[in-house]
Amino acid sequence: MKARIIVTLKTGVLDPQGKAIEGALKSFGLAGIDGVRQGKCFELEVAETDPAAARAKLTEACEKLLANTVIENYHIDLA
Amino acid sequence: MKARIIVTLKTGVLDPQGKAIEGALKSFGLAGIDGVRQGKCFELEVAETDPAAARAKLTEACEKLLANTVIENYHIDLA
Amino acid sequence: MKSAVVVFPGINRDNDMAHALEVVSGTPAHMVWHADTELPDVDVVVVPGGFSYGDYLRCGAIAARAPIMDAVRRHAARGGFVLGVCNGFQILTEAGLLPGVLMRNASLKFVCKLVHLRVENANTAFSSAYAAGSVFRTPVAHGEGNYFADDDTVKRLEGEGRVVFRYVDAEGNRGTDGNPNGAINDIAGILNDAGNVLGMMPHPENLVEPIQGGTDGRGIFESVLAAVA
Amino acid sequence: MFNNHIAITPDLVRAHGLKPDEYERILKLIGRPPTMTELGIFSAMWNEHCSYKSSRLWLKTLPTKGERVIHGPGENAGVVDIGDGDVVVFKMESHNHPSYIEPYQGAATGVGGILRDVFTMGARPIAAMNSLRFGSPDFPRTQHVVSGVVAGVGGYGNSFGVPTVGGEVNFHPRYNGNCLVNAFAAGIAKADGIFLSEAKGVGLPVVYLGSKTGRDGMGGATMASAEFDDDSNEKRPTVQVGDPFSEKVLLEACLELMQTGAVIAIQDMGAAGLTCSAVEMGAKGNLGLELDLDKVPCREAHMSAYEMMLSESQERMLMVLDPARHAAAEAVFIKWGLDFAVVGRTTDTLRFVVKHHGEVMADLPIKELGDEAPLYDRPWVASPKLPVIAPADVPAPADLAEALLTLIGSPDLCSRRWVVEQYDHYVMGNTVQHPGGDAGVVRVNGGPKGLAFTADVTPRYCEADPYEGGKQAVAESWRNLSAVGALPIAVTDNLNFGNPERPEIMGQFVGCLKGIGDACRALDYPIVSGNVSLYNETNGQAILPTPTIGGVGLVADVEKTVGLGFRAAGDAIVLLGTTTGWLGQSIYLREIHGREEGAPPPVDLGEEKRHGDFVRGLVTSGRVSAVHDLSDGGLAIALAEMALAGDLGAEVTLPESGLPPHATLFGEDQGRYVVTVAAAGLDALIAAAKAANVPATFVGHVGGTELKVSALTGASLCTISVDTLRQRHEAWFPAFMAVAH
Ligand SMILES: Nc1ncnc2c1ncn2[C@@H]1O[C@H](COP(=O)(O)OP(=O)(O)O)[C@@H](O)[C@H]1O
Ligand SMILES: [Mg+2]
Repeated sequence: MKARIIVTLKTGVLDPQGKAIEGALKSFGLAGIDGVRQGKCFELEVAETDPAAARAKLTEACEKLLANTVIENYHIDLA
Repeated sequence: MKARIIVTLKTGVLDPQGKAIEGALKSFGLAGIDGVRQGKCFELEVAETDPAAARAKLTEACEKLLANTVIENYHIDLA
Repeated sequence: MKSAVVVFPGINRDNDMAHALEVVSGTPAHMVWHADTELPDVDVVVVPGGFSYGDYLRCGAIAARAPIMDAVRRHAARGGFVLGVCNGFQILTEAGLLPGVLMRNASLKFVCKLVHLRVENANTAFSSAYAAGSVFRTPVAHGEGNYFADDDTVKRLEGEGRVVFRYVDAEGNRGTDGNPNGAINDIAGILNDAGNVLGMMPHPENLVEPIQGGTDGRGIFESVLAAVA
Repeated sequence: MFNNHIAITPDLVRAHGLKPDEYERILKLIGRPPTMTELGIFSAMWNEHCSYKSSRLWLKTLPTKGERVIHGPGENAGVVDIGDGDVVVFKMESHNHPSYIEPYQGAATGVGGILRDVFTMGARPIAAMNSLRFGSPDFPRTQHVVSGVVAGVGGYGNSFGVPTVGGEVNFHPRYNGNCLVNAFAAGIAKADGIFLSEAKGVGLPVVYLGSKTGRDGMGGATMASAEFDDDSNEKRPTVQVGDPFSEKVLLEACLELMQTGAVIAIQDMGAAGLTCSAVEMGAKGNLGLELDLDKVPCREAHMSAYEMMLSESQERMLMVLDPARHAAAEAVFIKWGLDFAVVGRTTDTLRFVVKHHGEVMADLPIKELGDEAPLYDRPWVASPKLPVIAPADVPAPADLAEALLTLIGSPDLCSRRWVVEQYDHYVMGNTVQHPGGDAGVVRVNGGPKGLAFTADVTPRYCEADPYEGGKQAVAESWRNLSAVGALPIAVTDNLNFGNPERPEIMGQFVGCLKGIGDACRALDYPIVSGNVSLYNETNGQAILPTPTIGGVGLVADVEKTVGLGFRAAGDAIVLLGTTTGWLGQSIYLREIHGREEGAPPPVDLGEEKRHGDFVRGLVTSGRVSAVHDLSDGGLAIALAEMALAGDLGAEVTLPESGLPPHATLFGEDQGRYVVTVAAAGLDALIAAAKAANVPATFVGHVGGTELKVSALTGASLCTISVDTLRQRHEAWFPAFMAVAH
């Protein structure tokens, strides 16, 4: 089963990359893009066929490794 | 208008990050997760209210800065 | 002083660290492989700099979950000294031994240069060889050294004297261009609450002999040496 | 579905970069039309990049032997004796075309490739350099290329953990559509611990180690030899992505593996990957080699034999292992978590046989693949001689101080801080002289021994007079090493030129090579490795001829090297060498008067040697406090750089010479140095110089916070505070990179 996991910074956590990108966009003459926050996205294949089991496994993967839950949230989408 | 942009590596382009993450998951006892590819995700606010105009602006942002179109694809979702 | 240097794949300052430990303490360090589950009997464990697992995912994230890190945690819990430098600092935060995170440098660029550090607390096992408030030089070499923690954590670190080193300019002033990475409150190095675990971004191990351009970095190792004596 | 037996059409032949007569040669050689896989193999082996078909004849004229040379050109890197059973292993290689297309990955994989060349031989890399040439700062793409290339060089080298101790950065419109990225690496090994690619023994396993094979850089070697045109965008998907983490692991695994005694032969997979490495191992060993592609670790599904043979996936090695030690080898691979597989064996047939799914995809004579590659004696015409410009024919600037500030703040002479701060130059803890001096110096094996490194060439001189320019590149590297007290011991070269099928470009190549050869012979400075990059052209416009010279020097005692910064107020400043006020092709003429004209300064090789030997003696005997060679911008720039590096001013009086002050200050006569000496040692130094037949002129004293230059009459010519110099020196690069272009 294919899955996509999105990991984003929690609100309130500083995002230097997002900030810098916003600045760069402005300097490229692209005004009107604000509040840029950069996150990560993982696309993967999980062996389970049962959605609940797949989700459980991916949740474990997020908690154990993919997200730093001190500063990041994650969201799992199953295909 | 809120938007999310997902930037992923083109098929066939080596993804050292994905490879390392997959290896790490396996060594933490999380078997059955394969083909991990890591991408980027940008969440942002675009000033336009017209979806077509917003999309045009974000496409320009992707082409100019957010994606390295030599090796990456991008996908724009408007909220 | 008996010391161990933990080696993860992708670490590249393991030998620099071992060299500095030997130059200052006179005793060679044990090199400990990441897949091991036990540490040798040592006074101090050092998690050195480099790019463990390529710094992929998040810097330090994969190494922080390696088998040896449980042993490092136990060592710290017993009151043993742990020093994390650069990638080592990142690993210790990911492992939960130190609070906060190291984010991309504000410049978004790797930065390698000599910086100046001010000793904010000379009353620690890692800084006693320096005079309080004194300024010393050390190289930095990192892409993700931008220390960040939530307000409460920063307040606590500041209030408890756990900000041990701060980036300053050559005159010891903050607020100029002394901060190479955008770290909050110019924080360069912090201590855990028990006072036996220190993480810092700069590389004191690369400035311990005159031929390296100075010996300013020795103080870190001399302090630990004194603390274990 | 891949069809190995497709009919080979003229179009296919052309698409593989093979000329009709080259294809005829193939038909004659194998007596039948090649299969598709075979055509791919020929295209890889016979392109310019691998076969050196346009340059081989001339490369043979270079001096490559010397007392210290253990392995010269022909191996992955040169190997030179540095005493105590130690050797230095080094090479420089270009990654120009890939870096223009995808600057970050192109530069990163360039660094990865050169590091691999060094550790394949059993050496641990200890220093890196990068020689970079970009288009005009106002060309739209330049900033993007600079930013990506610098980040890529750093991204790979920093992660791998090798200090970057030197390099060059220059800008010129002739690189607008074709940047140059020349990466250098040096490593240390024991003389008896060197590994070669020559296979030995029949029936031995051929082992693949490292990252899996994907469709990366398909046809990259072909691309590297092809001229760019406006649809080079179409070639984009051939970009390889570097994985410095895998390379670092590969380094440690290879060095550990070599200790087990299991390695009989080893070759990294660089350009044209599996093809070049396998053919080279077999051909060098006078053996045949058979590959079974079913065994090759692949990253992607359904890869054809053709694709596997041409893939340029990075971080891969091919080895012949001693079967008796296979278990020990396997333990190392597993410890480091690397993919490995036995993918073939050596044979006694002298054939290169490639099998896939049980079918023979290629069966070729292995020696002929290399030996019978085309060799061209390309027609060439010598570049026309340009007139010598007399100092009196070059106007003075409106204001000398302002001219100096303009030069010190110009793109080619301003501070490289923005670049070098992105490179780790502290890692390994052995860096004695960091980027910014005349040469980078690292301590070796705990000292006191050390090595010095420099990369040099002045392309505008090479364009104006290829022969003198070639000499000058070698002489400048010799000078930079001598300036830090190192004995120059050997050279690697990276010859970047345009399309050799044009006689005037071939003329530049030939001229530069003659100059390089003569200089290396005169200075006892053999060439032990190198790389040729041709077809550096965009829409028919060639780059400036750019033969980069990577010089390596031996430092007997790292405690005794000196830097270029003024050290102490009161020190006397002495100019060594002959000043004629040579302004032809000078930076002054270009930056102040917008003229790129005239003959470049000639190099007197006898003088060069005398002066360099003298300066080195001064340094190693501890008689001087600072040394700097004179190059771009002449005396004025050298003094300014010494003031900046030492954060100290100076008072200088120009000697009587009959020249206009701007010619004395900005002329680029060769073979010159500025040294400083404690005032008490001045007379002895002047006397020693006289005895050594080295012109020496006392010009002033170090001190104060200003650089003050006066005429002999006492009239002030220019006074600039060191702070002002610094502002102008530091300003340009960050400002250029900050603005979106
Ligand atoms: N790309 C680079 N990487 C590292 N160091 C560099 C680079 N470019 C320039 N440098 C350093 O900056 C200094 C000045 O360079 P350059 O003007 O080319 O020196 P020189 O005239 O002595 O050859 C040298 O120390 C050189 O090594
Ligand atoms: Mg120089």
